[in-house]
Amino acid sequence: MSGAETPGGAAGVDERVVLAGIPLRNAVLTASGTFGYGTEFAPFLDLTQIGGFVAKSLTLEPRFGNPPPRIAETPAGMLNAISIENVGVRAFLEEKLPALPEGVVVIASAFGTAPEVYAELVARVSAHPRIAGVEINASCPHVKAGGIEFGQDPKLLAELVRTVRAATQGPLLVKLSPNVTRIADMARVCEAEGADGITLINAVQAMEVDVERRRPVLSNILGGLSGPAIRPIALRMVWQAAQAVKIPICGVGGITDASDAVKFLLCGATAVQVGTTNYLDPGAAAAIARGIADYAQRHGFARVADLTGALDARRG
Amino acid sequence: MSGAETPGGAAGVDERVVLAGIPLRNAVLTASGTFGYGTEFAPFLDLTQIGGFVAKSLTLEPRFGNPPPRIAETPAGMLNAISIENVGVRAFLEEKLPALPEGVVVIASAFGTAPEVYAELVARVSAHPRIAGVEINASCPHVKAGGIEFGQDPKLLAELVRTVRAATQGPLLVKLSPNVTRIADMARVCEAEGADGITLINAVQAMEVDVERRRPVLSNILGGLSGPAIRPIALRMVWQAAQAVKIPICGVGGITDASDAVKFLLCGATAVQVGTTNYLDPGAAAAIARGIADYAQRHGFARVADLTGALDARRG
Amino acid sequence: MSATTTGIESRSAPLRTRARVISNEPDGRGRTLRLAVPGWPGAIPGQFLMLGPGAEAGVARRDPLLPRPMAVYRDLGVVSGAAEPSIEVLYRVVGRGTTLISEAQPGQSIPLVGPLGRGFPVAPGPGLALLVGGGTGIASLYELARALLRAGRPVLVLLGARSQDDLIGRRDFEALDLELVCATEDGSHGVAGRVTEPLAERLRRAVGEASGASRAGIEVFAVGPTPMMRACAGIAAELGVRCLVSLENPMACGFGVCLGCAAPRAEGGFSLVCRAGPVFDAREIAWEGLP
Amino acid sequence: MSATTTGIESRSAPLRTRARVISNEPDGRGRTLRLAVPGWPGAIPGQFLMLGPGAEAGVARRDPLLPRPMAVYRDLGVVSGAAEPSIEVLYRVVGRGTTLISEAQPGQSIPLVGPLGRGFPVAPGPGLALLVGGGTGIASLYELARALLRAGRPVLVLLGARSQDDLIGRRDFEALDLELVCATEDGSHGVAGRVTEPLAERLRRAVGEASGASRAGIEVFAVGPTPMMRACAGIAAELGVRCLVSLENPMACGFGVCLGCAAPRAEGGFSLVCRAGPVFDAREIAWEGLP
Ligand SMILES: Cc1cc2nc3c(=O)[nH]c(=O)nc-3n(C[C@H](O)[C@H](O)[C@H](O)COP(=O)(O)OP(=O)(O)OC[C@H]3O[C@@H](n4cnc5c(N)ncnc54)[C@H](O)[C@@H]3O)c2cc1C
Ligand SMILES: Cc1cc2nc3c(=O)[nH]c(=O)nc-3n(C[C@H](O)[C@H](O)[C@H](O)COP(=O)(O)OP(=O)(O)OC[C@H]3O[C@@H](n4cnc5c(N)ncnc54)[C@H](O)[C@@H]3O)c2cc1C
Ligand SMILES: Cc1cc2nc3c(=O)[nH]c(=O)nc-3n(C[C@H](O)[C@H](O)[C@H](O)COP(=O)(O)O)c2cc1C
Ligand SMILES: Cc1cc2nc3c(=O)[nH]c(=O)nc-3n(C[C@H](O)[C@H](O)[C@H](O)COP(=O)(O)O)c2cc1C
Ligand code: FES
Ligand code: FES
Repeated sequence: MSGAETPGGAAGVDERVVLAGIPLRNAVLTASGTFGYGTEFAPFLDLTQIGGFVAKSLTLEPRFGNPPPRIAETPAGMLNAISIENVGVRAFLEEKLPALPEGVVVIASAFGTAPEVYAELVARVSAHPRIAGVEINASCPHVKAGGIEFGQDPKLLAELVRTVRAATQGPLLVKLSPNVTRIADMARVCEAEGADGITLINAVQAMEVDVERRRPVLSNILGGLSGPAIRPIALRMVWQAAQAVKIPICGVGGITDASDAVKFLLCGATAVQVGTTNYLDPGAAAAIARGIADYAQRHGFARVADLTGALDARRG
Repeated sequence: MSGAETPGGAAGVDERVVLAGIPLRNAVLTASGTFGYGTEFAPFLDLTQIGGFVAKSLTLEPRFGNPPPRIAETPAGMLNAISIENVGVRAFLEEKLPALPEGVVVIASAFGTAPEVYAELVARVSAHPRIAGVEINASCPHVKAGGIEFGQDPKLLAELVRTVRAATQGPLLVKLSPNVTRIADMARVCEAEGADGITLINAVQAMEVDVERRRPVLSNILGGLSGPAIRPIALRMVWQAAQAVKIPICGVGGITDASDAVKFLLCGATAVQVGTTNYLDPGAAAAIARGIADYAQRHGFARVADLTGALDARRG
Repeated sequence: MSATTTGIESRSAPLRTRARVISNEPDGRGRTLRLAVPGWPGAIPGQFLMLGPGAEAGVARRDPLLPRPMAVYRDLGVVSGAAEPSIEVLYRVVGRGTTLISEAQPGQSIPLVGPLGRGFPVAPGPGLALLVGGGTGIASLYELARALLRAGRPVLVLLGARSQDDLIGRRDFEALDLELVCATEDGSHGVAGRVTEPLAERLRRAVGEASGASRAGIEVFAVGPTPMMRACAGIAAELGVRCLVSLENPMACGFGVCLGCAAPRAEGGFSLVCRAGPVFDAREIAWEGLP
Repeated sequence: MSATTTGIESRSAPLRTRARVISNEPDGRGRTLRLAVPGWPGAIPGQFLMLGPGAEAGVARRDPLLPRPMAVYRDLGVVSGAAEPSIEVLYRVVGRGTTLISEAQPGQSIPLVGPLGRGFPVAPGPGLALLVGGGTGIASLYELARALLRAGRPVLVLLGARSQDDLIGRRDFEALDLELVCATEDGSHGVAGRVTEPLAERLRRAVGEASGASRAGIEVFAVGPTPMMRACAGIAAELGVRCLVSLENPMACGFGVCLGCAAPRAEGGFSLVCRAGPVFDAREIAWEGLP
């Protein structure tokens, strides 16, 4: 596992945070499915200037996704229905990881249709020395349980986290679905089953229609809404989860700048992930990290870690 | 009860629809809490050019809302935490209703903390000859059940709809909360308990933070997200509910123009409600109604009613 | 209020239109936006507009979403040579919406709803009217000063700001036939310090010198940051003088339907700033409850 | 591909910058946007850009959110008197993003990522190159035609559009030393009908007249609406001629990370248009699977 050792920040602010046992150079990660396998960003960004990145979700075998169209634009957001197209765990470990420069913190993302599949994946990736931790993507429509996602049913989720927990001693984050009635219940399940942290939120289930063709825009009909549009929803869920559990939270959803990122930290996140914004500005994550340090300095925080939960939420 | 009798539409298209037994001049209503008590819009709009409006949710007694700040702007959306400030059922019936011109279709919205309270409200308003129907706002944080909304728990919702159904024979719409895991389950409960239709969606629970003050923007901490940002979520829920039930659906969430409205109709809504857009353009609802008729004509539909569910959603 | 008070009764119905940008020029640290508004019915001093954020760009703009409340700074009527009435807005760029408004080019159009709200009561008589403006609050006072002058009132305008360049609109007030006192915190123009200091002094003097009708008719009109208005209200209350203020709460609609702009009332409950206000008698407000 | 083919190997690393608008003028029903791009490394014909929707308005614009893919129409290098390289984009206003791009004023800046994608292979030799452009697809062919001419290839350009004014960029092609055939559906310029008709005829003739190396080297390069490209591919396949096309799928990133731009492959699975393409050998594509 790789980490960050030196206190950084031009501003003299200690930018380091520890997320689910993973030491990070700064609090900004990039989100799974929005950062490829990292190398794609080399022209735009020094990968060692961000906390790390979460790689595209992996399945045991390489996997093709949905037929086109797979994406659509919506007000201040976008829809996607990619369906976890990925190179498979083997090519990831043997080809993608070695292509990355030293010192880059990589979190793998695992995705499966059954707890055992997740467990096998997690065991394989977390054994690799370049992997700092694993995030399990619990927003998979589970076929046996009638299309509900693991992250939507507390019992399924508990079984999933338990099984995966048994498969690794490395840092384990659970990425939850926002498509639930009470996110706090889901967060508690993760904590109870031994997850080291939770990531909130995945895309919000949504739909777009092409009125001229009178058809859904996406071949898959439904897709996931991401981008600035969902930021207030993500922020609410991070806040609610932070009230419910003690394990660290990684906040994600619609972050476009440092001020957005700080909102998540104040609501209780230990780190954040930048997603859709990487498409618009592939250098954004590094700028956001710098902006957080500037904010901390301006507001008299010696450590970015002290921003976590520093919201004054007394009423009135 | 008042209604619409004549086929309309400059374009020769029959714009009339019947929503939950309420005959409407056209498919465009305005949403509760965004249209006041109707008279506020008289300078901007001929109230008889829209299908009708849903009045601000009523409680038995007049009610003050939350302290300021109550609203905040977010990307392509806004947050509100008004907390059902309203004049109370009596002033509504005695002062607000008589101030409206003849021929305006008014749907009352009822809100309470217990099924019996809703029932009393509904009985009182639906007895009034100027009320075309009642929508019950089932997105109330229910104190007894620990802060969960009626619209978030199938059992509470069933009890609520059953109790209210027994109190009126007039058209009854149930407005559901989007903050649930499976909207289809909630729609089925409404249908099973005898609701005449459902309205989807209320605002999505969300939060915004003021990073300079390090405080939540809203005095209430949490608020409801509305506006274009949530349109893809609302559309998805209308689509899912329409697959699950046969009772009519009224689609609401982020509609800004006729094309947005048509999307809801194609996904299975019988009528739509315009909400936040009324603030930006108080004449928008009438323009949207005209635009729907134009769309119908351009696409060869003789009746706007035929747009309902006319989406071609075969895959591939 | 006296019988000639211009109150809610005489308000014109607001319109929803697209105003055409005539000019959009800097004025110190502020900007003056001149708009041609077809059908503009004229505003009561203190009324405001809801202005769409930025000129329409051929496509609907959904971010920023909400319109921005802005006072009607100068109500110019139909100026010679023009076909339509025009108005001016005096504003400062503080965030995303005002940045976009600052980029509106002459010839482009901006969605506008207005005039909105309840303006200042303007009663005739010998009582001195002390108008106190801080920051962009200055924009609400120009037409008020003119209306008070027309009503025969002696008018004293006190403008306060951080620095000389923040005294937006100053030259327009200088052109009016009234006494003008400026205060800047850095002393770069007028007296150094806060505007509440000359207010206290002048108000005390006026109350001391006046008697009878002229004393009873003294009024303070204060528009600016909440702490400034609160301080003015305190000074006036101490001397038994009526103080009118204009509140700036966040607004979504501007015409009384979103209920977003509520301000707490001294007697309990809330008033809608956009409808019952933005002008209030300072004693009606529960100041400690304003955010 | 021949040894001199310009393929993925020689691509420059893309940059992310703000391009400065030099001009943004109508060209028939299209528009030409000229941009100064500091550090622009030059593009391979067929490569594209992701262009932020509309000039930055001092504030981040979150609606429309996604950048728009646009071909590099003319790669002008450092023109005399300029400090930075400049490029041109030839585009049509079809929706919200391109409407905003059309309103970008000289001096404003636009976020740009590029050059992106894999361009056209340009091999020397005697074989005729037939370039078929339909609609905005025309924009992808100008630098290709120049590169083929430089490589010594005989070049025939066939442009098709609804009507004369839709033949955007025509004058620029007329200024090149090549044969130009235009087809309009309404017959307002050039031959009446679809551009695929002169293509079929000219390709048949070329194949019939050529022999040996010049026959084997004949290639069709088609960019335009999917049905047009598919028809060109069919015509070429019938005559055993290689056909290259450039696909236009919706894109979110343009550099291979969102996986949104997938096009179905003839052999099964998908290729990313932004990374494996946008240029493909027509036989690699499962045309029936394109939306
Ligand atoms: C009745 C009234 C009259 C006003 N008249 C003027 C005037 O003449 N000139 C002028 O420069 N300003 C005036 N203001 C303040 C002006 O509305 C705000 O400065 C402006 O809305 C800021 O928008 P923004 O997008 O630049 O700022 P942002 O901070 O990006 O705005 C975010 C949100 O907060 C709201 N907001 C921010 N500041 C204020 C504020 N001070 N008051 C109300 N809402 C705010 C915005 O409307 C928007 O919804 C007035 C406000 C009110 C209520
Ligand atoms: C590689 C490539 C090169 C292109 N080169 C050019 C060019 O040189 N000149 C030109 O005029 N057009 C070109 N296009 C098409 C151009 O990208 C679209 O016309 C443009 O994105 C439309 O944006 P809009 O906001 O105006 O339309 P809207 O319909 O409002 O766009 C909505 C969404 O759909 C996408 N979209 C709409 N039409 C297309 C399309 N035809 N292709 C891909 N995405 C689309 C948009 O990018 C946006 O995400 C190219 C497309 C691709 C993929
Ligand atoms: C095109 C696309 C693909 C995604 N793929 C994945 C994925 O493979 N695994 C995952 O856990 N999340 C995936 N996500 C979700 C993001 O990681 C993130 O949770 C979500 O987009 C919200 O963040 P944002 O608004 O910053 O984009 C994807 C998102 C997008 C837009
Ligand atoms: C300020 C505000 C107040 C609202 N008040 C109510 C209400 O009293 N009752 C209700 O059922 N819905 C209320 N709503 C929700 C709207 O009716 C609508 O369901 C929601 O805003 C989504 O639609 P929109 O995106 O078009 O605004 C309110 C919404 C807003 C923005
Ligand atoms: S701003 Fe909407 S009620 Fe006042
Ligand atoms: S556009 Fe994102 S992968 Fe091709």
